[in-house]
Amino acid sequence: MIDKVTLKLMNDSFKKGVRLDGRKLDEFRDITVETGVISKAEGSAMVSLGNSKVLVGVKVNAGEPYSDSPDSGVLMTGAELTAYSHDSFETGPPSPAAIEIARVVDRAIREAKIIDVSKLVIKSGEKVWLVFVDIYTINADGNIFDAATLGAMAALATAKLPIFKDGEIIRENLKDSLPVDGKVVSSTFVKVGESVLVDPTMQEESALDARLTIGIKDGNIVSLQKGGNHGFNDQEVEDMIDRSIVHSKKLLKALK
Amino acid sequence: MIDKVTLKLMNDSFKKGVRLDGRKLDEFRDITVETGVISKAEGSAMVSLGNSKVLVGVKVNAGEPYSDSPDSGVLMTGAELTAYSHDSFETGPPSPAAIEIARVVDRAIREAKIIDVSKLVIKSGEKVWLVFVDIYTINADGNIFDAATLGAMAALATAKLPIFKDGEIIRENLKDSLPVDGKVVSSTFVKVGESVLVDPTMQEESALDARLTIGIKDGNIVSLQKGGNHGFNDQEVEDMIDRSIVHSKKLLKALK
Amino acid sequence: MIDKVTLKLMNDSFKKGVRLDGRKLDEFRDITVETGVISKAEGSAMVSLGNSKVLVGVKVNAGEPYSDSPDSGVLMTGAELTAYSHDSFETGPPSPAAIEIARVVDRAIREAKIIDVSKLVIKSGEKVWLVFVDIYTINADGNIFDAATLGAMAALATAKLPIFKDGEIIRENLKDSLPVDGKVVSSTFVKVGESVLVDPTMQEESALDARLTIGIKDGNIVSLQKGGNHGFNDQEVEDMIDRSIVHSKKLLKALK
Amino acid sequence: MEVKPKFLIKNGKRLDGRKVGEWREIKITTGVIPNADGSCQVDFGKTKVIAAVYGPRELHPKHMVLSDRALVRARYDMLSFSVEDRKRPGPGRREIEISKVIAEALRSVVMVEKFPRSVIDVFVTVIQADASTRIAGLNAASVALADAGIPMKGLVTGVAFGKIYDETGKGVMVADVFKPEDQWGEADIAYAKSIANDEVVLLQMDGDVTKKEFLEGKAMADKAIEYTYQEQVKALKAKYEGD
Amino acid sequence: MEVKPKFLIKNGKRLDGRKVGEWREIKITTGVIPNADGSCQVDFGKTKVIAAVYGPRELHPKHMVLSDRALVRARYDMLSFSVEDRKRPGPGRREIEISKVIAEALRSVVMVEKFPRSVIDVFVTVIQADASTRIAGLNAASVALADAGIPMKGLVTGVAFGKIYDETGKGVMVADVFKPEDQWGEADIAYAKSIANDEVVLLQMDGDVTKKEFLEGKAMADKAIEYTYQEQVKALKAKYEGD
Amino acid sequence: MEVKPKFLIKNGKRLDGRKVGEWREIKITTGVIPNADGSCQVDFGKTKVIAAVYGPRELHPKHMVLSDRALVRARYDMLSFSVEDRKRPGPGRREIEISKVIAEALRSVVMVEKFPRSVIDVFVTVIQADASTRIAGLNAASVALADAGIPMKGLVTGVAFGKIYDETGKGVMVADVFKPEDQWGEADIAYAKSIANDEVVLLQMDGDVTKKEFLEGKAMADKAIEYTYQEQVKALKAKYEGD
Repeated sequence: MIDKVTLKLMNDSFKKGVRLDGRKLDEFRDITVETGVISKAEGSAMVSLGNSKVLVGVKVNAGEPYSDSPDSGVLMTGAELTAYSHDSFETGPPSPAAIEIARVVDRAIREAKIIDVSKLVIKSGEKVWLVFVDIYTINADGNIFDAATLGAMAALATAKLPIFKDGEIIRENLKDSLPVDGKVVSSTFVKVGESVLVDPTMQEESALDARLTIGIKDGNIVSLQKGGNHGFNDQEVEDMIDRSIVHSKKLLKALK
Repeated sequence: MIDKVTLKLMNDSFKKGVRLDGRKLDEFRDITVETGVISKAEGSAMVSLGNSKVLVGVKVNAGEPYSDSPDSGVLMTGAELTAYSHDSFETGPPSPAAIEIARVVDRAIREAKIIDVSKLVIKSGEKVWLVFVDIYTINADGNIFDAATLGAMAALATAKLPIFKDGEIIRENLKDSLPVDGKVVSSTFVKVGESVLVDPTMQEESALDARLTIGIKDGNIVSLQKGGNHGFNDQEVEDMIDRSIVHSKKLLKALK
Repeated sequence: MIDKVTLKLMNDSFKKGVRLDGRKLDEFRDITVETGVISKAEGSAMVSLGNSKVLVGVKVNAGEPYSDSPDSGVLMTGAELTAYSHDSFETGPPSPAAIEIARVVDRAIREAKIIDVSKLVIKSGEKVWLVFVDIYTINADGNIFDAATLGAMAALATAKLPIFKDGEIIRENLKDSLPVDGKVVSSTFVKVGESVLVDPTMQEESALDARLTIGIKDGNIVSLQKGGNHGFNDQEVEDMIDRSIVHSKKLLKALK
Repeated sequence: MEVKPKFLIKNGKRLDGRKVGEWREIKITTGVIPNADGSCQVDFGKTKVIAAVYGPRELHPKHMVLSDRALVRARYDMLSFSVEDRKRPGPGRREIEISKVIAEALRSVVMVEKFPRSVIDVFVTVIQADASTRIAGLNAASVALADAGIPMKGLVTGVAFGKIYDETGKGVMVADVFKPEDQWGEADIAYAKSIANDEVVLLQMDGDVTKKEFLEGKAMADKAIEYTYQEQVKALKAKYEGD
Repeated sequence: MEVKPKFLIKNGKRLDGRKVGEWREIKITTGVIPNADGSCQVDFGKTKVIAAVYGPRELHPKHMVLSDRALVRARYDMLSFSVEDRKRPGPGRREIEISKVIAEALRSVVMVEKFPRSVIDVFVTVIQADASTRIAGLNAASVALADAGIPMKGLVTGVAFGKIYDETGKGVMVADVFKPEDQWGEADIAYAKSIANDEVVLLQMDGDVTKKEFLEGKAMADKAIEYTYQEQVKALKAKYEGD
Repeated sequence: MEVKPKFLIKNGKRLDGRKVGEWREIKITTGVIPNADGSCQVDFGKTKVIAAVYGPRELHPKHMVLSDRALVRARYDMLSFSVEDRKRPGPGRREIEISKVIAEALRSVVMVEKFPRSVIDVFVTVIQADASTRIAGLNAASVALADAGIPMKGLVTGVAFGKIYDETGKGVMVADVFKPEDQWGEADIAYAKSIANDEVVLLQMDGDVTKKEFLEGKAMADKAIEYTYQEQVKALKAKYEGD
């Protein structure tokens, strides 16, 4: 939690429309997305969002489909708030916060129908491709939600599909890409006192009253996730939707 | 553990043949058994034993038989002393007390041959029905053993058997019942000081020196489980067996 | 950890070339190896190394091969520093120290090619023999590494191979032995202050600065594992290798 | 494996006969778990959820203690037989996420500063699932807190809304989705408000909607929330009158 | 897969040649684990179990401490290779239940009030299993406690009894069941007494018996218990004479 | 399933073109994790490992506290996608063993007595694996500790060595093994020194070598260690000059 002096400083600054790092309330930090950083992964991306660094990798394995969808591949998304990326994170099984991030990224990709799982079937009802998207924080300085979505999107968009031949998986010299179509990005807002900010730093997150992550694809809302111990009023929700649609264009550019 | 004043009150009362809730030493509380309470379950029952409320459900899945019994279905019984049913219970993996309840109920059903597992084979050695009996305390006020046995018995006796067709399980509009035959019930006794009581409340359990649960089917003993940090003498054991046979008739009536 | 008085006593004694139990620095304790002690196991051995007692059993099951080695059986080695074998050991999942012992024994057996895993195939790619070597301390008084290696070696060398017939495993009246060839033994050294000792007791281990376990087969080094919070100099390493080759001959005799 | 139906709404009638803004029968009962400090069952049609509140009580482990207020913890779980395919006992990733958002929504109304260093435990258990279980559970939890006499700024009240396709394939916004609409529909939005604070306290979405559709659905849900809130109040009054 | 035999007793002779009331060879040895404060191995035929006692010693975690007496904890487990099919390491549900009833049985004789705030840890380990392992373990644990010098009101002594079918299919009561009788028989009853207190301290049954059969089997077991008790005492004496 | 190659070295040239004593390109960078007190990435060819140091800081749980010195803890793990087949998240038995030997090696140089009752946490994470990951990680950890300003007697520096077969089937000793040599070779030896203390601080071997071969390989590795050490020092200097 944040100390009272810093909180007052923040709120005074926000009232003037400026954040402690000099940004405007509705301004994202610098974004860089580098793909293909891990040659052992089928797809990978390192995302920097200000000082936040997130590494996402995609591995594709062969396995059994779910019994209720024999003709679909499987997408599985995991996230770790690693103990080496921030002093306050701990080792052990994923925290509720890490699980929430993984599930929100997963829903955005799934609901935006980014991956055509019907094209991931090796043999109907028996063998399909399992796509694992694993998200790791390398340096955590707030807004892992949006960095993780960018990283997952970039890693999937550049991922190769292995070949299944004679019971074995071939991962070398691959040509085919994963059947990925379209792009989803998300914008996360936090409310501190009376102000609503986009792309919060860790310091801003430690002062938040409410949080909203909005996933956008082609100008439509594809995911929503509210957090925090307080609420937003209706007008704030509407405004954040508008702003997330605007931000989505810049975020898509970062994905190239 | 119980405080000394209440314990003295109890013992004084027991010597006069009366319990703090007005019952005689050898008297069960009111019993109600309601079946079919959960439409998603193949069978279900809500049992009230005084203030103790236990909800039992039966789900039937298709799965592999054990390698040493290829021509038998499988019965699996679980119990949870839920954190919402009593202030002293905790969340987390099942406690030894919960495991004991599940295993004692399981043994009573299994040893009384209530379910004909040979009729639960879909394809010999490959696919059989797995019958899951899950017991949850909704409000815990003592003697979960007997309430759980009643609930499991009632849920099984009213459970439907799904149909396995073209690799899928059909659970709608079922006519066939689970192959259940006969009824087992149990009576639990506790010894407090010199007195032996049937169907203890939570308060009485917190004062117990020894406990014995006796499962009866058709007047025969089908399961026994002693608990508590002290013992019973031979005469007490013999008396409890006699009394459990008498109680079994009333308990069977509660099952309708 | 050891108290300072005892540590001084030890170091003074070591300088005279004598240990607190009367042994010379380069002397092993008495070794006995008894095989076939557990009739339910396919192979078993009880090893005494002074007051250390280790029980090792071998069970052989049928199972699937690893997908990257369809024509090899599987060796799996586990070790438990049981809570009943020493006041300082605790129940629960294997400690890092227990995992280290299991992995070091496993590597020695594996790298010395003691088991011909190519002869453990029942059906290529589908069914192979899984060989489980399980190590338990019965009484722990130091140098579990070498006792465990002796026990694993003796249990494997005397183990029988079950028969797989009509989908079932037959374990009675077996004639064939496991395909075991050659023998590996290990010598463990610890450095306390300036002295290097072989086959340390628990008391000596509690004073160690550095530890080295050397596995020898036919005069060759087949495994090395250094432990402890300090190092050895090059000369010490060379000396320990020489001494481990000498000790290996006596250790092989204990295996008969 | 069930087959996806051709439409989820036709001529303005949903599969269970409801109109777009219509909600299922709502039944709210307090005191269902006598041992608890407060408890409540909420039925939204065939969805049945119970909530129990224990506290304020002492908090273990000590390092979680908040020196200036109570910790509100929530634990959402489903009975193994509350769903079509047996759920493995114990909370999985889905349950952990839902527990988190339920706890956060409740904290917006509980006067936590009244009970420093203590914990208020809220247990939400799905007895039978027919969609909207988290929202039914949150409604139940909010009433159970009041039933336990915990000081609150007001109740939390929610109703899910969604988008389903009609016989022409067009998306239509509806209030209070049930299982087939959740399973086959185009969007499912869990939504809850604190009426007292005029705040959105829970909002989660799966699906694909335009801003216009979102606002249209939300307006429908707001009407259902108003009704549900009255039912919550009635249940609490019934209890006090019954006392 | 083994085939169920046609009978388990014929002409009064069991599969291993014993008569109905006869027990297997019993061997009791103390001091098998020198590091322990007390230890004991009990063999009932091919069933071999060792028990080790550590304590009274300090108890962690602190919240389990009993202010007026010692906590007696028991942990029953089997070596992975003690049974036909390898047992996965670590206690499962069966082991947790058995640990509970063994601890409860031992508490009836240990003078726990002598050592407030401490713990007495009893470890029971099955080295080789041929039925009746919990009873063999309890006998070993009771001797190990005495070997550790823990003040006790007396020993705990048990022998299992059971019901097996003869060549005509009729049930016959027998003492000290072994593996085939446990596996194929009609009842298996784990039973232990405190002779000093004249109390039944452990009683568990799987099967189907009449009251008459139960009492008949119990009477047989009582004779075997008397013999086993003498063997326990002998083992303890041998130790002290050996000292 | 890959096929074992006919040789790993031919005419003195290894599969990636290196000579026997030659090491892969080594790249050492500090400060890769700004939040950490110290951090470092070490690349040995395609093997890429990062290390982060947090501490000295307060240690939980309290019973692990050492009254006269700091506890140095290490945690080695691999990203799920750092290897060919996806690694399940969380440390397994291999990772636990490696964490233990890395922690022990580092303790030989950290001046732990300067920070009683505290913990120094070292996190080693394999980003991409092409053999020798524990040694690359140990090199990174040692630089990260220095980068964190922890007082040390010196750095720890390692290079693996191994034995690989040539076209005639004969074993040849080489420095800095990479994946095919680790997978198909006859010995893989993880080896690290404290140059300041002139001590071997990590030594682990899989394989089969004579004493002569061992010493020959070790001599090669010592040369590679000397070079690696200079690179470590350079990376640290670059940081301070950059400051």
